[in-house]
Amino acid sequence: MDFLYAILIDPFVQMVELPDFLLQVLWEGFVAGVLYALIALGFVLIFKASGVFNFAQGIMVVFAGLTLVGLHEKGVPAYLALILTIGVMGVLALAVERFVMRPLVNQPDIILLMSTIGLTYFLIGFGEFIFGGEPKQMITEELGLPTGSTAFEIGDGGLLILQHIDIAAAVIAIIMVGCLAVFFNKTRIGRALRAVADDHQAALSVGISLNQIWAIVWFAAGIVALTTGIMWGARSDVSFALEIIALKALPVLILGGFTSIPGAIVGGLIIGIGEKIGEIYWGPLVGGGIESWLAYMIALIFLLFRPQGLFGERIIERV
Amino acid sequence: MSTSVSTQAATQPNILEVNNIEVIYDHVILVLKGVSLVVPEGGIVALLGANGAGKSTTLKAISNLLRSERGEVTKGSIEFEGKRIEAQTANELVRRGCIQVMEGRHCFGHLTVEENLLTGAFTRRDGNAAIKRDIEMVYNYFPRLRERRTSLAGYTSGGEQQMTAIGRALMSRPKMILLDEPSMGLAPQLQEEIFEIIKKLNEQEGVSFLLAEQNTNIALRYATYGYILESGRIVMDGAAKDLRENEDVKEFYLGVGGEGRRSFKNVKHYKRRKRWLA
Amino acid sequence: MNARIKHVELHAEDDGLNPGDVMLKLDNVSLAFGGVKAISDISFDILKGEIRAIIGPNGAGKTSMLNVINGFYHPQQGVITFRGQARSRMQPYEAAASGIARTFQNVALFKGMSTLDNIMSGRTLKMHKNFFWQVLNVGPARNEEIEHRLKVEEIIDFLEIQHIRKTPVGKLPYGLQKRVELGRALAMEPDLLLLDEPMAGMNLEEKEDMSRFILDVNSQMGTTIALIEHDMGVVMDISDRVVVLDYGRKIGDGSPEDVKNNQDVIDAYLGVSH
Amino acid sequence: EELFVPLFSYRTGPFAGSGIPIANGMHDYLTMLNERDGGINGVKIRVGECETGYDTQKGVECYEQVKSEGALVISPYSTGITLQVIPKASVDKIPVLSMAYGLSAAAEGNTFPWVFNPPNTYWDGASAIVTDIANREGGAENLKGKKIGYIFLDAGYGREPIPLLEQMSSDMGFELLQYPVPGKEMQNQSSQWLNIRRDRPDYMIMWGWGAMSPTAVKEATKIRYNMENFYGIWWSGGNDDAAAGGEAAKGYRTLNFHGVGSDFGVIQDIKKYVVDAGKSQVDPAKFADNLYNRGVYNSMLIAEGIRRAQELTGKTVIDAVDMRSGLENLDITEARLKEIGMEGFALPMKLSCEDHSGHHKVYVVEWDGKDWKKAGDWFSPDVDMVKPLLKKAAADYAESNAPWPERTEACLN
Amino acid sequence: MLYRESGQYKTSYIADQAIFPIREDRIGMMIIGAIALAIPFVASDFFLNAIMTPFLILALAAIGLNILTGYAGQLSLGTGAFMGVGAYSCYKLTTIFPDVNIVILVLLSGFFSAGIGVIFGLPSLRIKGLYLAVTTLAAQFFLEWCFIRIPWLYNYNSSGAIEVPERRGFGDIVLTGPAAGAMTQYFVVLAIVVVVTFAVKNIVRGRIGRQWMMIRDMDIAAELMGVRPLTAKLSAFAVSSYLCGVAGAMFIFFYLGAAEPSAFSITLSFQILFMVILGGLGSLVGSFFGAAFIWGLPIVLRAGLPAMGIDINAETVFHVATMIVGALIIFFLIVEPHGLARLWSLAKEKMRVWPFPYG
Ligand SMILES: Nc1ncnc2c1ncn2[C@@H]1O[C@H](COP(=O)(O)OP(=O)(O)OP(=O)(O)O)[C@@H](O)[C@H]1O
Ligand SMILES: Nc1ncnc2c1ncn2[C@@H]1O[C@H](COP(=O)(O)OP(=O)(O)OP(=O)(O)O)[C@@H](O)[C@H]1O
Ligand SMILES: CC(C)C[C@H](N)C(=O)O
Ligand SMILES: [Mg+2]
Ligand SMILES: [Mg+2]
Repeated sequence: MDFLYAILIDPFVQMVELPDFLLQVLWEGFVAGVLYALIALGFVLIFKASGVFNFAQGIMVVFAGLTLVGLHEKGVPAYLALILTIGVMGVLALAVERFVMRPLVNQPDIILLMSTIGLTYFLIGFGEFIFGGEPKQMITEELGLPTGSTAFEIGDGGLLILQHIDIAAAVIAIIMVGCLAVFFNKTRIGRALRAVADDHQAALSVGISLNQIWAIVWFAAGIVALTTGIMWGARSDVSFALEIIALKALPVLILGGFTSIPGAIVGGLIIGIGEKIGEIYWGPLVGGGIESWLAYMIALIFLLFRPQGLFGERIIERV
Repeated sequence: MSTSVSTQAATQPNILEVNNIEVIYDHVILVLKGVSLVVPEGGIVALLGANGAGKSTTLKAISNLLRSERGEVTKGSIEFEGKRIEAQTANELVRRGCIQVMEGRHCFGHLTVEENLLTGAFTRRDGNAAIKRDIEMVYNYFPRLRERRTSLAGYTSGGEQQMTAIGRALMSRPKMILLDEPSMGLAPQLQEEIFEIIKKLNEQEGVSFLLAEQNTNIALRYATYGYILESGRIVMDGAAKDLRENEDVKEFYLGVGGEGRRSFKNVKHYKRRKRWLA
Repeated sequence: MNARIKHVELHAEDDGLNPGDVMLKLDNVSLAFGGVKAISDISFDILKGEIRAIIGPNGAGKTSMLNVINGFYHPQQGVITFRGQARSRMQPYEAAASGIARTFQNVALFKGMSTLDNIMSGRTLKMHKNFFWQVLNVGPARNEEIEHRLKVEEIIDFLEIQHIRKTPVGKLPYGLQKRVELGRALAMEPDLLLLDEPMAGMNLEEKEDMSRFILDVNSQMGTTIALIEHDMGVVMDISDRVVVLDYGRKIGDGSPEDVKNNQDVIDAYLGVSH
Repeated sequence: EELFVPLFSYRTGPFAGSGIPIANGMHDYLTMLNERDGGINGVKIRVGECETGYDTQKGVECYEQVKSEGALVISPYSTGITLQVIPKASVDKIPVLSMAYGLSAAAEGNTFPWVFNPPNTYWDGASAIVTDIANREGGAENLKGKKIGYIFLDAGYGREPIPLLEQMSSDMGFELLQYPVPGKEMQNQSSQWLNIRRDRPDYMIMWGWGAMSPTAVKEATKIRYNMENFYGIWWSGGNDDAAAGGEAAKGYRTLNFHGVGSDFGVIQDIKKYVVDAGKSQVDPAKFADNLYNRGVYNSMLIAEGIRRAQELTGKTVIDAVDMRSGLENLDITEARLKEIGMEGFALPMKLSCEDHSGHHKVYVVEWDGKDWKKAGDWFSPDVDMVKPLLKKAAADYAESNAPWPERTEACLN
Repeated sequence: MLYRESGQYKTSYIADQAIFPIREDRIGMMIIGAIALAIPFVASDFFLNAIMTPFLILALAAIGLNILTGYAGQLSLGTGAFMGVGAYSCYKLTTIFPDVNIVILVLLSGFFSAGIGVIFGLPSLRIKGLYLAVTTLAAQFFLEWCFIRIPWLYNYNSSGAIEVPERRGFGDIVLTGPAAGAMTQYFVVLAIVVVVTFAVKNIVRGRIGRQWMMIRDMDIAAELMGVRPLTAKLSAFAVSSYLCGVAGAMFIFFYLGAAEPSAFSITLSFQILFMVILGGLGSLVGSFFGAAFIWGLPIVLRAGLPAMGIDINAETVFHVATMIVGALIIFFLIVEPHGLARLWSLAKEKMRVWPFPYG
């Protein structure tokens, strides 16, 4: 009975008792969700365009962030460093297309997945080789991003603290999604991307230029990664430890469906908010730390009802 | 053996020339052992042969899709409109007007039928209106597709997918189409229709065709010239009507022996296989 | 036929049916996908021992019909009676267990496995030795494996595919894949064999071979066969009865001769040239 | 003819932020001895770094590797690795020097003849922090009813002081709230800090390392936690750790047991012989910061241990077994500190066969927004409370790891 | 003609179904066996302890994953955690039954991870492909969490790590714990791995293995042929997790000697996955190749790069090694997506047609 009370009633009592705290929890979940969504977005771009599950997206986030900060440390002014970093991501996209994707055209998904994990290792080694392995502080102010926070009084004595950088992250994420949606709805490219994801060989046979398309989407994913890197780097430092957080994008992606841009956003928010609420209100019942797997469980439960994710394409079964 | 280059249609320039190519899969499996053929501008050439003879491989060698199957052309040359094309990508080739319809349909399962057709127009730059017109044209050729235009191609029937694949290739407005088993899985009526379409495109738009086809009967009726491929070698070639008259072809590919059409019910069960190259 | 086939003991289990009895019966079966009516209110039957052809234009619902029969699609309406047992839905492996085997329109072989293993896979339902014997690979499990290997080798001989026994099927040319697929279905020793366009993509010689195999299976092993095929020559020559579908409806049913002269069928399917 | 001193370092990965200054400090002191004195008593030191990434499994790999190369002493630089090599080291007869980290109970030299953890154990650290809190509250009795939060890296390291903290909580009547931070989520502590915000603990104690510490400091400032009530163990006192919180981190306190900055003879020598000679990897801006100096201190212990072993055995080229006796008989006096340029840098220290730690004095430093400032005098942890508990813990360890070997090594002091 | 099958006729199916039907292969196996037995007498303890023993153990784990991913086609990212289940079970078992021979306990502990594997395999009936990865990731992170949050699992050690106790067996030889000899542990591991590998080989070439491959290659067709997806998939999960569990238990008891929960992290899962992919999906020898490559390469690079005078800093060596491993993974996938095993069989093919370039 007590147990049921603790699970079913108590958390809600807590929520009502401290509404400002609940709001804070929701906000933290929301912000985390936005950042998950940004990483997931990078995945979606590449998956949509090639059927490749780009495991390296997480590391690209770190790599982009590190490049930016690293260049700045070497004395390059912030904005120039930003432009150079965009350039570096472009070069990376071209290199990936030329040396990974092109030779592996028409290979099974799992092989492509593995190659991106290989890429992950390569980028970790390369990034640390060049910029060193220690965490670095994001050049938030130098880039003109807001810092500091605003506190709102709620009720009597309640406090909701919003970090300006988080607000900025949410805004930028929304703008980014808008832009990408437009980019993908330019039907010719958008359709070609989906065709490639379905069948590389057939896409080749109708004359879709895989090379060009892949370079473009990897570059786009690189830009998304850079944005994510800046935003996330501003919250915690930029270091390769972020890479593991990037794994969270997987449940997000799966929840939203691999191919859906809105899916990435909705999935990100569900996971971000869900795991925060779960951790804060239910976590203590089992000793805390459930955040480390809650996201996956949430995704798993959704999948049992919709095996292709919330917005994913139907899984075709026919003989 | 192969007399083609000199004898065939010397008057027209050749749109496609394949010279003595060898193809190896996986670095060890030799599949084509010196295949040469030509397709004259505006010709319909049929490539005939048993299963596994290497027809599809030949077509893929031309359209440059071999590489993605870990095969490579190790000898010989391929020229399209007088230029070597072995080093080009499939995309460049389509841009230049040579497209392949692959065996086994290869539709984009998650795209609708209409979207499938639209991807065929990927390389085109002549505007939406023209593309719309051509979609209509494809729908007129294949009314069944109009009905299924919004279905995901993955769910359509085998024949519908075949139509989609052919329609998709037409959408690129090619000068030359490499057709791999166009009639496979189509209802008899449609098989005729497909070949009528081929003929029409050939006559009205000057599209050249190289077809790999098992249905020898129909293929030789529409083609101008034919090659017979066996175990990776061209074993016979000649004008379609000559081939139709050839006794061996009659026996083994057309099923008409001395006493007219044989019945499938009375096929004798013994090794009848006769091979030019044993 | 020849002597070789004689000792092949591939025959249907004795189910009390005599040749000519109704083996499978569909009553008012309907199946729709969203708005698409793949099958509307179709009834027909298959008699034991016959070769029953199903023909019709592309997208008429032929494949869907086979899918319904062996439980891959579940019809919204109608009853299917197989050997006297009526049912409205069952799982594919139950259909397989009750003696229905099939081949597929788009070859559905197990691409990563050799020809031998593919055909052995047809014996799945007949092998029972448990896990622990298999781990040890001695005694019963090994004997079982050898015993079934013998049967499979007979099928391999029968279909004349000895030379590709150990080749991974993914690399075989299309026509041979179809043949292996037939072998795999035969290995199940089915009572009812469903063939979906077994001769698509074959040249004449190969079609003749395939016809011969089908006829042999039918006559030597007593297997009942339902056959989808677009080659009218073949259909007319080897089938006992033909059912014609169009847009999910049945537009003709009867002997090859009847069907050939049925005006509806000519309009919808055969066209003038036949 | 060399003295092989392996360093388990992590200049890469999420813990590199803390690992790099430590590795530099350790490396540079030993190099300085080579450069300035030609080694120790004429024998060159071979310094070999093995990269562990603070990963226990890699640490074990490193251990196997340096063992095969004839290591004199193991400095695992991770409590997790220390715990894993303790049983092996006693069998392989290589001393483990876990300076102010590792298994607290290893201070019991009779149970753990091969392990050394001077100058303090984690339990000393925990007791020292609570002592400081008690002083600020005006006496240990005022802790009753207070809430003290403990945020820690959820690994061998962060778990080590828990038994002691729990003991103190029940003895002194304060409530202990635990906030574990999983290693892989170090940089994402928002849930922990949300919980802290809800629970409102009066004091926070942190056992953080690597990227965990700066993130925690930053999060603390975000929820506007009173930084003066936020204590870190000595390892959470990296300059970058505190700097991550910027101005708002002012007041953050950690323990320390050696000098900060470069105003010491030894540091000047390092600068002269190593850094300026381009033989160091240290970033000049980070030279002589807190963790760097700690690395220097650690290497000093190793060097002194070697010297002592040479004295005891009369050999110049010693082996690992000799090294053990050297460490056990360490006695670094005021005079000795002066000789090696560490006057005012560290306190004298002495080890014995029974006591491999010494439970020496520590002091509190406070972050002033730019650098660490001494915030109070050297004081002693509650040794009387800690020692008996350690004894018991050592006995428990031996029991649960039966058959734990009896000490057979002779005691030379 | 260096390697020829022609001329070696089989007169019975038994002979044809032998594991090594070709004489050259049999000879090769014997040579490898002889080397495996001789190694401990010539190699250093370091080589045995740090290279050979973990290589064999990881090869077994790779075989485990190969069953699931390579044979049954179910992608799993949770191998590390399943290994952990084996390790923790073995630890608990030996705590509870200190007198039972540890080898038996190691083999038993696999059953616990098989059980857990089956539970996490259940969603595979509905969820496929990459989507299934999330299930296994859920398993990975959930189990890792359990290893930390259930103190009973590690006997309430304050460090949260498990320490391998000393265990003797086979006539009072020290098998585990710090005092165990490198050679002893090597031989125990070798024996277990060889026996289990042969057992697995028997399974995969029999009915059960065929069912897995059927499900992998075309699940719909498999079902239409009478395979029950439930039994086929779950049995794959069970066998795979069993092997991983045994490997995990050996990893701790015969190699690491102690473990924190982080020893079974996602990194380990990926490492094993690499071994499988690089070695060759659906190939048992491949698993050995893959394990040798992924385990050996960094060690070789870390030892080799400084020796070649490339660099001196430990961490630079580390970074460069990481880079090279990443690049080589991509390189091998490009050269042969089907893995080293396929490369090996192509090489054999080449030898067969030698001196001609192709046949
Ligand atoms: N990817 C591949 N790898 C290895 N061998 C292959 C591959 N593709 C085809 N082959 C082999 O090449 C030979 C020729 O195959 P191809 O597909 O060109 O024949 P085909 O004439 O088109 O036959 P079909 O009429 O059956 O389509 C066959 O023996 C086949 O096994
Ligand atoms: N799973 C499905 N989902 C949606 N529509 C389907 C599905 N299966 C079949 N259909 C539709 O049902 C109709 C009948 O398909 P079916 O495959 O049975 O045709 P068919 O007679 O076999 O044609 P063909 O000769 O071209 O193979 C088609 O229009 C097809 O698009
Ligand atoms: C320097 C380090 C050893 C401190 C570390 N956090 C530990 O594991 O104890
Ligand atoms: Mg072909
Ligand atoms: Mg069909």
